[in-house]
Amino acid sequence: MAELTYRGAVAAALTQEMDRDHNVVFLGEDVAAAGGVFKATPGLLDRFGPLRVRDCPIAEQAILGLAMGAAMTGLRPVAEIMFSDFFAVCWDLIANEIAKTRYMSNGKITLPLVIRTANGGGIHFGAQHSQSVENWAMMIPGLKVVAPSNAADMKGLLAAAIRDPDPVIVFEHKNLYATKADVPEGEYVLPLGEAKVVRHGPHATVVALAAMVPVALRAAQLLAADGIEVTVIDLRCLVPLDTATLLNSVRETGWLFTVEENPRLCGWGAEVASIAAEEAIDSLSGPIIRITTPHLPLPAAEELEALVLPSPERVAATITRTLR
Amino acid sequence: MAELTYRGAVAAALTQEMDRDHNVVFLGEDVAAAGGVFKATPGLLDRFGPLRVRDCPIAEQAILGLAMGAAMTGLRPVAEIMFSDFFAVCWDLIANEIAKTRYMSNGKITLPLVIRTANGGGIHFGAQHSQSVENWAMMIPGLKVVAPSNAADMKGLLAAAIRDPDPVIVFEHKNLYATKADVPEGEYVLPLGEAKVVRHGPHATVVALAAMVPVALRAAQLLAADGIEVTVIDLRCLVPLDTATLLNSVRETGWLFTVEENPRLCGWGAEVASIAAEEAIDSLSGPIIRITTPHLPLPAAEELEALVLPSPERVAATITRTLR
Amino acid sequence: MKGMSVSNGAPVPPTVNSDADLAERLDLYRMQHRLRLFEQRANELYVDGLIRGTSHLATGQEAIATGFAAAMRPDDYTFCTYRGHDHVVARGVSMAAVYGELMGREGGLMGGKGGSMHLISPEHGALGSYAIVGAHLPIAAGAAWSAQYRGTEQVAVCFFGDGTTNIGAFHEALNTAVVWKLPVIFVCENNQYMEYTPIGSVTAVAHPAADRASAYGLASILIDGNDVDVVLATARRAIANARQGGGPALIEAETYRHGGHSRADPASYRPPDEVRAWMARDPLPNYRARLLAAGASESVLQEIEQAVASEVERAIDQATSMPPPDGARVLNDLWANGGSAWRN
Amino acid sequence: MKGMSVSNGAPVPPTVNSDADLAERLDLYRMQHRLRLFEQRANELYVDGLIRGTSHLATGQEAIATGFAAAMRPDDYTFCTYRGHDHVVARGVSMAAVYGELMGREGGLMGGKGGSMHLISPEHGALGSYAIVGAHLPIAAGAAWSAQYRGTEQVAVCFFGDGTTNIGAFHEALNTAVVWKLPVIFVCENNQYMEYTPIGSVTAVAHPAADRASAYGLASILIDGNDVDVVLATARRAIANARQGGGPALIEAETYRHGGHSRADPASYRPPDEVRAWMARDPLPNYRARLLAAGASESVLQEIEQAVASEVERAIDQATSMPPPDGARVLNDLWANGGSAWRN
Ligand SMILES: Cc1ncc(C[n+]2csc(CCOP(=O)(O)OP(=O)(O)O)c2C)c(N)n1
Ligand SMILES: Cc1ncc(C[n+]2csc(CCOP(=O)(O)OP(=O)(O)O)c2C)c(N)n1
Ligand SMILES: [Mg+2]
Ligand SMILES: [Mg+2]
Repeated sequence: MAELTYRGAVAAALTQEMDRDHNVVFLGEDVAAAGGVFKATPGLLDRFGPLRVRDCPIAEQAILGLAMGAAMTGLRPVAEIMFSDFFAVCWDLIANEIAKTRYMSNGKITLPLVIRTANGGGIHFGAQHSQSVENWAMMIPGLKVVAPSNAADMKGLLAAAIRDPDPVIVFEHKNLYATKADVPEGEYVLPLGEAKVVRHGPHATVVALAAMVPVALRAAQLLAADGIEVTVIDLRCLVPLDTATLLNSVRETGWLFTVEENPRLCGWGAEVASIAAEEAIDSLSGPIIRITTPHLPLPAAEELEALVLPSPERVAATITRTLR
Repeated sequence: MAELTYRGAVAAALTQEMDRDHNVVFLGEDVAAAGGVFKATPGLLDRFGPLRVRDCPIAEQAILGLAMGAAMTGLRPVAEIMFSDFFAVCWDLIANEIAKTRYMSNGKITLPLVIRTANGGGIHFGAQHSQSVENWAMMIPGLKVVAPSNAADMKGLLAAAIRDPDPVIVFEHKNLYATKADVPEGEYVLPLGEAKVVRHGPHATVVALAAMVPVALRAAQLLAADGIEVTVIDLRCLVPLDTATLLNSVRETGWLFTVEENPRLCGWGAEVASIAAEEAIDSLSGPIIRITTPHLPLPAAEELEALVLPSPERVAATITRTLR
Repeated sequence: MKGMSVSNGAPVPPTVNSDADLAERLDLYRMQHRLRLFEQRANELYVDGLIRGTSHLATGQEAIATGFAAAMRPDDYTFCTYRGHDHVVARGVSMAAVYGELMGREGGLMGGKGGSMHLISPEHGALGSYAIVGAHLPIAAGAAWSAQYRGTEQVAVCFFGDGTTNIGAFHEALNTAVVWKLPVIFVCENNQYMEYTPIGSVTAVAHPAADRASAYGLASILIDGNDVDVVLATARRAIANARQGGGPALIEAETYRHGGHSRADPASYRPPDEVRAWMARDPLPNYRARLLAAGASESVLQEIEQAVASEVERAIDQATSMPPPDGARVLNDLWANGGSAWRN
Repeated sequence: MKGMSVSNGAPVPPTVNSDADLAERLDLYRMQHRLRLFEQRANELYVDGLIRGTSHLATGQEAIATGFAAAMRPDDYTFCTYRGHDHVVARGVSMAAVYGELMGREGGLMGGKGGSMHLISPEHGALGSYAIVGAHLPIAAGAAWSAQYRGTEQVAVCFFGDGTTNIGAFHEALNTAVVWKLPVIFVCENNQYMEYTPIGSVTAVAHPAADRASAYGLASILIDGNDVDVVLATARRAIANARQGGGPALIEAETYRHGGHSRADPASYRPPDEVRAWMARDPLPNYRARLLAAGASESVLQEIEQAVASEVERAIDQATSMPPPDGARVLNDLWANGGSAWRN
């Protein structure tokens, strides 16, 4: 174990996989010489050279086209899209080309590629640089979706994404880059599609993702002070989704809360809620409650942003009010 | 009343609103001289001239940029994106610019514009020309979302969309263009955000949209033959969402089924289910069941496509099995 | 007449490759004829209701697919569009498999999952037909990048229409391919129309690709896309240069589609004079005449035509006898593990 | 040195507008000084923790915003980027309101909802700062289309960086604006870098905008963006032409940002020689010297500088005394009805 930052874990996973497999190549804007605007990839250019670590023009369609064409023909590219908001300028490549080509080709084409991107809010960057768009990816058949909440998962899941034979979107939460955790040294790969119970408690199930995991855990502490003990599940992956862990917990606690950073409508929690409402309805002791950012673009000012993002206090208060 | 096709109702609404307001302008690919590839806009060029009805290059970002800039400065543009799948090449304009600008500007900018698009499957066009992407629009704060199921609603809701001061996405279902209905003659405008109960029945609530409305109605007929009488709700708009009509019906029947053409994950029905699971949980007699296209791109061959799109038979069988 | 003069604006008008010997030229004729007949019969199968969905024919544009395919190595990559039957067949994909896919049969090239707009056959280097305008230009660049990285000297050839030059992905792909000096040839098949709209009415320059080449530091290349000798010579030069590390080329090949944009389109928006003028430039009869003038015998040509006709009919017979697609496969092959599960 | 010679590649090197009388030139100096000081103080407010989030300064690029704003009619439209403080202030927006927005205060230009990257003030013609590269080029074309349709002779001026010339939206906007002959001026502020990457390393041509003009049938215009007289003269000519229905222009103005891309960036990747050479071309001291040489008195210049300094301090005082944003507003103004309800 070594203490690493979340951003350090990105570099560690890339280094581990690029050391291992010469076909892993990495491209994006300002990723090579500058080491990434979030400084998640410094040193890769020096270690792997300019043929494997490449700076690109501001041309996200080109970046993902390069990645897809390379993945069709034997490479395992990792492409960085600097902010997940910019998925919007290359959404055709993601949703229509990369996601659909394997199925359309009747399995003749396989696309082992990873798209890494900085996602989420909380750093006052305003509406076009703060979105949580995990649901954009989740809704597209053919994409696997990963969103780690800590440095150890980042290393293990990014490595797994690179080894996976299918396209995987890895959401790195901007507001977590500086956080630290103990991360296994040496080769470390986690399976995709396993949620993690990060706190046990009999009174309710709270499901969270990425930066909402620490929010949910902090809420759980606040609730514990009031005698309410909740289970907190870190989904870690949205596709494949670990419905077993989710449903088992709901069946035990009888209550389900989601903590979602995305604006409300069609967030990932809607899907989770609908699964529970179909498959665990008989176990539910009351309503399924989704705690989300209101259905709004994110405001820029710190005070306003803090008002709309789910906070430990809001999560705890909502749970208390519901269980009472 | 006059019998009109669904595509004829598109032209009727545009004609009505362009006659009424000189600031309504219309642009898109092959929409003017050719009258649209789905022949929904023939005659507009002749009637309103080349300054108000404009053919564009294949440049969807340009088309929506033109519409947005024009809407900021006094016009009320209607832009056609030929297939909703092509939202992916102009998603930044839709999701990041058009949707967010009013809020980001603290209300200084208002964007009265409409994006019309041909949506949905059932005509064997394959995975890149058949998607149902109403959920793509629903998940973005700042967009209103309309998806009419018949010619009369098309006329009234498209007219309402054009008059609305906010950006409205109007999904026209390709597989409905040839369908006919009685449509009010003369000025006809419906309110946005009102669902319609298109069949009454005490045993279950079935919620559908666009081409899934006739599927749900046909399923209701099949069920009626077995003595099961269901209520069918045509949502008509996803934003604003008529939760009152939805929840009232669920409270009466105790059962909720959604019939969604979109692939499963984060479909509009997930949101509807989560609302019911939060607000009508005590009225539910059993699970909420979503009947969707499986989480797959749409296959091209007629037989395969028919297997995955929700069919009246699948809807009826699912409801029968669940209520039993 | 606009677009009729092929050397207009081209700094270096290509010369006809007079070295191609007769056998090679007969092969070029055979391939053009195969493509022509393949699509003519496909059209009839539509009319007969055997093919459903949509389809986009390239009748009149066969010289381009033929000339480029003849210049490619078997392991080179082809990227094309929904109007791509010719490019796929020209790379050697079985006609029966393509017909089967158009008909949505179990033995179709992708078992009915792709359809007419999405033909793909990696073992022939046919890396896909793409139905969203512009998308495949950067993807072709990616295959070229991979070839460059792996050091295989493969080249990617990417075909697209005139209308495609006005979309953003075109610009991104061209700039990036040049900066990275990728072995990719971008071939604009300028058939004068996007769907129903004449390209000149929506484009800032007269030659939508050739007049943009300088924006990427590339030579402006404008050729007669209806002359397979010209196409082949141009293709050979560009491909050889790319293979040797000389980087991309952008080639505008002027041509005309004889029919409408798709099955739904009678193409009545085109001026009769324009249609007449272009029909006079039909690549097939003109090439046939050239071969006769060059010493080919009428009987050899007729043999070729008969052989092609029976090849096509055999392919149709094979396809029509294929069973409908097996529904059990519909949930397969979203993921590399063969399935489509989104949950554990 | 690359990029230092402003006439390089420009077919018609612009001439300095020697007609501008002294008063006008003093105004140009005042405005440049206002922009310079505004941003220098903004930077200090960051360091002091009064401004949070991110911010992108245009220090060194003031001549462009100044020259264009001086050439515009009050009802003309400005579209700019996240690096847009200068353009917004140059159109007459209150410095206090902009500072307030950077600080996220109630009296900020958009009450804290937009932030540094999204300044917008329709009453000043400032139709937005856009933070997604390329997006605003087609939007500016749309405002120009509206002006053309309404017959108002307004012109839209759209500012963007060198890096933006490589993204698809640039291409789509340029082509469409030319085809529709829209009154829009596209101004590329070539400050030699995208974020940290030199533009030359990712671009197929030497002059990212000027060398692309011909791809849209436009004249290639490359000017010294650090010389406000040159900028003003160029702006006047292009705007007058567009106003008269002559259609768009694409202007590349060469310049340099003195600092890093954003608050987070110390800009240590830039060669010291390059920085030195460009600092010698700092528009402010050079213009000051030119004015002195042209007969302006030192005392008049100092008066201007003092007036600007106290204007800026007043604005800061005003902004720092603004209350934090009112949380009650946070759910407002998603919709034109003032609310944000998604259900009935
Ligand atoms: C992004 C996008 N926009 C629009 C379309 C609809 N569309 C299909 S083909 C076509 C015309 C393409 O013209 P061109 O590039 O000249 O190719 P051609 O069909 O003439 O071969 C259009 C507009 C599309 N498929 N993708
Ligand atoms: C579509 C998109 N890609 C990437 C970015 C991240 N980004 C912000 S500014 C910038 C550099 C832009 O360079 P340039 O156009 O030269 O403008 P400058 O910042 O130099 O003024 C980049 C890459 C973005 N905002 N939008
Ligand atoms: Mg064409
Ligand atoms: Mg720059």
